[in-house]
Amino acid sequence: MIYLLVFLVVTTLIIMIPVRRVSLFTAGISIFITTAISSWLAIDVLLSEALSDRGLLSVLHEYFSSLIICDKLSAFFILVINFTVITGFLYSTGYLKPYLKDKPALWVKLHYLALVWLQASMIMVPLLRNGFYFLMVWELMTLSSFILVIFDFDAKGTLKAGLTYLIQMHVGMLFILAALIISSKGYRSLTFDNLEYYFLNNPNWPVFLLFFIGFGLKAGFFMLHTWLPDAHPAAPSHVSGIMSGVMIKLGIYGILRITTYLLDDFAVIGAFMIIISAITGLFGVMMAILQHDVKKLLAYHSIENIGIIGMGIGLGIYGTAIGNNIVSAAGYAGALLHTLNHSLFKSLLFYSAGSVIGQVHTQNVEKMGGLMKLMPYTAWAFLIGALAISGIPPFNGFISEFLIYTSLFNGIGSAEFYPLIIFFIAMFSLVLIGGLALLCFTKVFSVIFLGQPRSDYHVKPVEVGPVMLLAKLLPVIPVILIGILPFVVIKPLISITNSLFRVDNIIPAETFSLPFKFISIGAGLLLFIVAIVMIIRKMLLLKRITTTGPTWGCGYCAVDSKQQYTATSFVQEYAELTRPIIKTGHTKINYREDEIFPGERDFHTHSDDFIRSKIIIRPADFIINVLRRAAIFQTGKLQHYVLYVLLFLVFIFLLTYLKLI
Amino acid sequence: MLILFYILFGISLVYIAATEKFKHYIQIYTIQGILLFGMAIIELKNFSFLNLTFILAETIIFKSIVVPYILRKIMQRTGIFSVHKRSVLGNYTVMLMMIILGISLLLAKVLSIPSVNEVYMVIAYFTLFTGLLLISVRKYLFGHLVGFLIIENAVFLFSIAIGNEFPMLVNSGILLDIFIAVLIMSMFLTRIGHKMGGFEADTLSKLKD
Amino acid sequence: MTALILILITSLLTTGLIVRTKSIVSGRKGPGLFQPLKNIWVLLRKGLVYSETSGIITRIAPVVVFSSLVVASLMVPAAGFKPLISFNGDFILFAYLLALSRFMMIAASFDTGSSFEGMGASREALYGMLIEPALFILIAGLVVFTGGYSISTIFNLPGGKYYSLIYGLIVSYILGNIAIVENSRVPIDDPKTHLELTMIHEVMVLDTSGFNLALIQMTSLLKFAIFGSLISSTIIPASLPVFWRLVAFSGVQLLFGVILGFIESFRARFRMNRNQQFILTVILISVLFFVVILFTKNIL
Amino acid sequence: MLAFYFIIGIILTGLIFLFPQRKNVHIFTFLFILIQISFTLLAFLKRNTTDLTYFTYDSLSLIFLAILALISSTTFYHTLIYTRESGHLNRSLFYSSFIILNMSLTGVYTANNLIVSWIFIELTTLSVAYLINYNRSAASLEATWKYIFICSVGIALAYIGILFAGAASGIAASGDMSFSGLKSSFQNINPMYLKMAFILILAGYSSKLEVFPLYTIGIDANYTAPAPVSAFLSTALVNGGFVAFFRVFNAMSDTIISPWINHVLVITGLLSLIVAAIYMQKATNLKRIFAYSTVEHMGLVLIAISLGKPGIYIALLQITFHSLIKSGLFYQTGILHRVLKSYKLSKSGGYLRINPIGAIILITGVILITAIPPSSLFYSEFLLLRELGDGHLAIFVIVAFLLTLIFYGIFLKNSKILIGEPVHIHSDAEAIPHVEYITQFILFSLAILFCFYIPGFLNDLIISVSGLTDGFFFSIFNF
Repeated sequence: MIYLLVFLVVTTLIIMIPVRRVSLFTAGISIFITTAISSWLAIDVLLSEALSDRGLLSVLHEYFSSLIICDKLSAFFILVINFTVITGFLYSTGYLKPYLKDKPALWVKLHYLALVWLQASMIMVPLLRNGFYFLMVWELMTLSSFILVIFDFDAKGTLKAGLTYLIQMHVGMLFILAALIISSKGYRSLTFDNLEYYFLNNPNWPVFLLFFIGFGLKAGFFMLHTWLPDAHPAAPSHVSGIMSGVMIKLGIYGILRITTYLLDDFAVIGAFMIIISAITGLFGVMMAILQHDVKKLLAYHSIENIGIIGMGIGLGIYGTAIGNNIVSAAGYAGALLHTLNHSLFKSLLFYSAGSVIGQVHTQNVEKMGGLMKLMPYTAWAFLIGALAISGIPPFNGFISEFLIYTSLFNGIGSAEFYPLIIFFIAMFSLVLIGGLALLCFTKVFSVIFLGQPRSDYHVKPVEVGPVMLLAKLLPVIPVILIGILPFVVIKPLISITNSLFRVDNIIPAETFSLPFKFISIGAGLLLFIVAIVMIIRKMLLLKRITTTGPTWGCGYCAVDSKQQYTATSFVQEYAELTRPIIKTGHTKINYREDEIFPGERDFHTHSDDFIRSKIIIRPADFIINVLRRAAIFQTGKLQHYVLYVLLFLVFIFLLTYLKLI
Repeated sequence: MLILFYILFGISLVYIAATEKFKHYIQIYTIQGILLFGMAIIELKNFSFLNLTFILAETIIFKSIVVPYILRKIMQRTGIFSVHKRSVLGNYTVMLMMIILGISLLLAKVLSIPSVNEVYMVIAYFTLFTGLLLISVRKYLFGHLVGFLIIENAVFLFSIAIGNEFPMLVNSGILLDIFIAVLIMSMFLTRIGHKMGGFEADTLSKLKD
Repeated sequence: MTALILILITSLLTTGLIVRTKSIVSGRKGPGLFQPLKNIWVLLRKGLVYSETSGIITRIAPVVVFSSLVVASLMVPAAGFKPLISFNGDFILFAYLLALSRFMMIAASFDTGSSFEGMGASREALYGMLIEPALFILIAGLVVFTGGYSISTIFNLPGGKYYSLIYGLIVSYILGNIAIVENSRVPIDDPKTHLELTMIHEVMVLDTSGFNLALIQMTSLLKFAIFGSLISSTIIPASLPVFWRLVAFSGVQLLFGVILGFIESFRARFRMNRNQQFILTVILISVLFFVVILFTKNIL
Repeated sequence: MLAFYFIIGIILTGLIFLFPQRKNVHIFTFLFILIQISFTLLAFLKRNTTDLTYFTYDSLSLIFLAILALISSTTFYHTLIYTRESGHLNRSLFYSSFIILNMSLTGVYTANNLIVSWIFIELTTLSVAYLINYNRSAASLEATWKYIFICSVGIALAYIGILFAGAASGIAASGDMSFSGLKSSFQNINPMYLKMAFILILAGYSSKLEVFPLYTIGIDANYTAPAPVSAFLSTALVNGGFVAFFRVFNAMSDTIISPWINHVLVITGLLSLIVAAIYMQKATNLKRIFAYSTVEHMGLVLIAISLGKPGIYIALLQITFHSLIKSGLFYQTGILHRVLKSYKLSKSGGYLRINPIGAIILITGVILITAIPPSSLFYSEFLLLRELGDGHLAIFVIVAFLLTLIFYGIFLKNSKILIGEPVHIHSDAEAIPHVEYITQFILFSLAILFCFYIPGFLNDLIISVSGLTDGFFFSIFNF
């Protein structure tokens, strides 16, 4: 494990070389090297049939550290991580350009250093089972991402968001530690493998719950999510992409890892996971719709997608509980695939949003508009991302949701009464989530990219540079490929799930591959028909005249951008519908009596996250206030200090006298 | 005979708690030094020149001559002879002394050492608590210093009551320590008296969060 | 293949049927049965006018909408004939294809930067979001009921384990309501209304013209046909001989059109804020249906 | 050998007063540092031998002697800049008391006799007075007064405790107060006196240990002293207090009152943690914040040693790592003060813009002190929490909660200074020569190294102190 230290030191030394180009370059090199090695390992493991100690893994064991254990789950996550980190790095090279002027050079270096460390630690997380080292890399991950988040420290609220993130992650770490300690009571070393024996003869759900809180804080499940909507808007876009794309997925990894050890209480845990995930997903998307800050909106969508993934995991566990292998296999597979998909389209969306923000210098969607003409490629990237995240064919989001639906309907078709209720709730919320996501992304895409600009851009936005476009193109390719040819991914997925989870008799991949064949046929047909109709239209229009005219405004032709439909008005009916759940406050200044010629007015609506305000902020403030009030004992008077000694002695005497100690 | 010394010592403590003229402090402290000398002599088991000189140095020379001299010097240097400001009124102080007396009785009873006469222990505790009391109720630093000296006397009382006998080297080390402590304290006290123009303890309550 | 042909044929007629019924009921001479087709034909031969603000989305949206519905129609059985595409969970694909068309419609309506089309878009999005659960709950109920996992099996109630006309009628009722919302007909929306502020579907296509408008209208015809044939397959046993099946099918389609026509001529459209209530009612009914299935499936 | 050491030290002190020119003073002090280091090395060679009958170079003393050598040399280096433009007498006094402080600390570490260690503890109090008052400001005068006075009172209490111990153990007459003798004689006596003695000694030495109840003076001293001196106080001096206390604890540890002792220790530690947590939120001054973090770590150490042999192992690790990191932090704080001209949070900010390298070092230090990996404190606190969680889950929860609060406080305050808005940038802010960062670099890199690999000799020393037989802590290092 000393090699981790060596790695850290070496990267530090290299990157701190006082030439900016060098730091960027070396960061890139080291990221690519790490990617190459770890991906090699991962692919090696994925291709090998059983979990065997061969190939690179054996080399690792021989020459490096036998702590590294790589099974298919780890391999899968490593691949996911590497892809997004690579794109993120590419994107960052373009994205950070404007900042290089006004940030200290050393700070930029530190940023890249943190990026390198983040990748290293994220790759180490799935590879380690030993509690000490696991927590170490876990904390390293938190630390480096914290440094990444507070990159733009001049901006208001960045620091606060970063600190919130750091503290909550620290708490999560403590929860994981507690769970580990409890589960390995009486063992010398603290590893996850102790869980096998612990679960064998203890109730499973309490420790699972502890782990769930610990990892859920990272993943951002309901009530544990409050850091997400603050951290993502504060962070630079590539960081948001990486964090939301892969880092929070490591929380999912943790939960999956624990799930592999489960031996009992499947019904309880599964039901719990399904319900909490359903709430998470609904809450996330319902909050997301009401956001005007595009990155905040995307952050809430991460919460929603975590909900979907968690639902998949829950279905997997519950399927084991009711002994239905198709349900659990489809559930796990859906969860894994959605993990991959979300990492793809969420990073894509964040990169596109970042490019837009970099051009228009605001995160408020109400101030954007008409950007599709100005930055078409970004717009297309965002459109694809939006369609994919809404789970619309022929894109990858649909495939993973299809898997989860398959699991659900198989459950519904074959289950008893109470399971049916669970499945029904899951199904209902999943459908609602889909519809709401559609509503949300129609809104955000249309408002940002379509129509006319809603505010005059001081600098005319232009399309971003080729590197950033490449960073967007890279995720687009798998997004479409998985959408059109799903049956290629299903086989490895099923092999992973079968190798991991207690799916009794192995599900043949054919169970899923037939629908997927048809889906790809459908997708192909769709594209084909679109092409055909286009061609027909073209041919017809050859003879006809195609003109442009003003937009129809009831005969009023001087329509300008002020009269466009805004995001707020678009979701107004929805907001009224959800008022009982989510309060939408608005701030406005009324006219004074003496105002004959009313001046400028502005009107803001904002929706507050009631979990954040009521369950996190209020108690925290309470504690801090109590502490502040407790501070009066330090009077600075010498006599009082002496008195404290006396009191201390008396206190101890009393305790002793009362036999309390 | 010895008991008389102890009782006298106790009375001196009551006085020192009641008064607030620095002159009286110094006088009472001198008296206490002499009393301690008497006790030490009586308690002394094996008469040897070395022990005798040591006790002489520790009590008469140190407690009755040197320290009072230093205290006088402080008075003259700072020109402050008494402070009429108290956090607790004199008669309340005396009441507190009574309570303390009770407590020390209790303690001496609870932790009675078979080989030692309880009265000695009572007085020793009484002295200790008086010192602490002086520090905590008096609002001026001179009183604090005196309180510290009283505590040192208490330490001395304890050692003769329990009858610890350390090697001479160690003993002198202890003596030296206390001596230097008093010296440095008085030095700083003078400096504070100059800088802050008084011994109000409240002027020294700036350092806090 | 037969199913597709049948659906296409139906799609040509249903809307006309509705219009005709309305005119007869209201005692007018009214347009002919093929008037909608004539309109489309006219539109197909016209040129195009785009809004200045509109961009690429406006140009592709109608095409995508149309094609997604065509693909969706490939999965729908008609008169007991198997559809071209049928697999476990195809209804998910079906529903999400409808979603795709909705997405593109809304995007297109925003593309013009109009001050009206957004209204329609927002309503469309909201109602679509609300009606999807109704469809899925219905499907879930049918899955429990028939034990199948594809449209052609679950909607084929007569072919299911236990045939009972009651269920068929309930399902058709729910489907009918869903169809009304999806096609935004009365009482949700009145295609013949003349005030932009109260429109839903029509206002979204204000700036669509010529070929594109034709595509949109064909899409709505197709939607009718799809739902009609779904309804028919919930009632007609697949065990009947082909001829009777065809007869029954056309009968059901006829009835569907006529009933819609009657509704349109005797009911006024809702106020906008009543619409959500209506849709929630539909959801509630389908939940009710699901519960009924849940409790009766062991008895049956 | 020790005699030579003391004699040379005293001679050098005299020389400093005789030749008070700046260069000479520095040379003499430097000589003393060399002697200190060489003495430490010799002590390592003469391990477990007794010197002058009252001093033994046992494992415990060796650990702390090593730390002392490291820290006093670095402190000396950093004080040079502070004594640049001070008068001759001032400088001489400063360095002479620095030397005496070093010698008395050496005495405390190596003393094998209760009384002797007491004497040297008192000596540290007296010799540190001038270092604290070096700035001659009203605040420093106040701090010094409080420090001397309360330390003297506390130590008098401790002395009474010692007397009790002697009386209780019945060896008062013989006057043999060596720890080994006490350990044997404590076995069969009335626990009441033993408790009395222990609580008095704990309360008295708490002024040196910087734990509840007498932590306040330590905070003030750290606050007013020059930054390098603060580094010295909150590491070497605190370690001295720890050694003196730990020897007493060790002598009493396997008597019948050891459960009671452990309870008292846990209570004291928790109280210290609470105090640290409270004032961490309120403190508005960087040095005070770090001083409170010292209180926190000493509280953790007390909790640790109440856990038996593994606990002692953990405590020694903790205190070693803490010494490394905290001293480095205080050096950096001094540099920060020279750049920003203030320790106050309200008056400073934007350190990252003004002095990036220093800022990076400060960030590193904060990360290390809050026990985030790759900090070696992460290792020790991980072990501590593991031990707590294994038996005492309630304490685990409380400690974890308090640690989180402290974590929050430190990060909040430091981020304000590092990347908050610059209040006013001083044009005369001197450019810091990079060579001054070397000490922090060395200390921090050591602290990071120990997280992954603990050198054999250190480990042997700690193992032999804690009396662990099986090296079970290395099962987590299963390479």
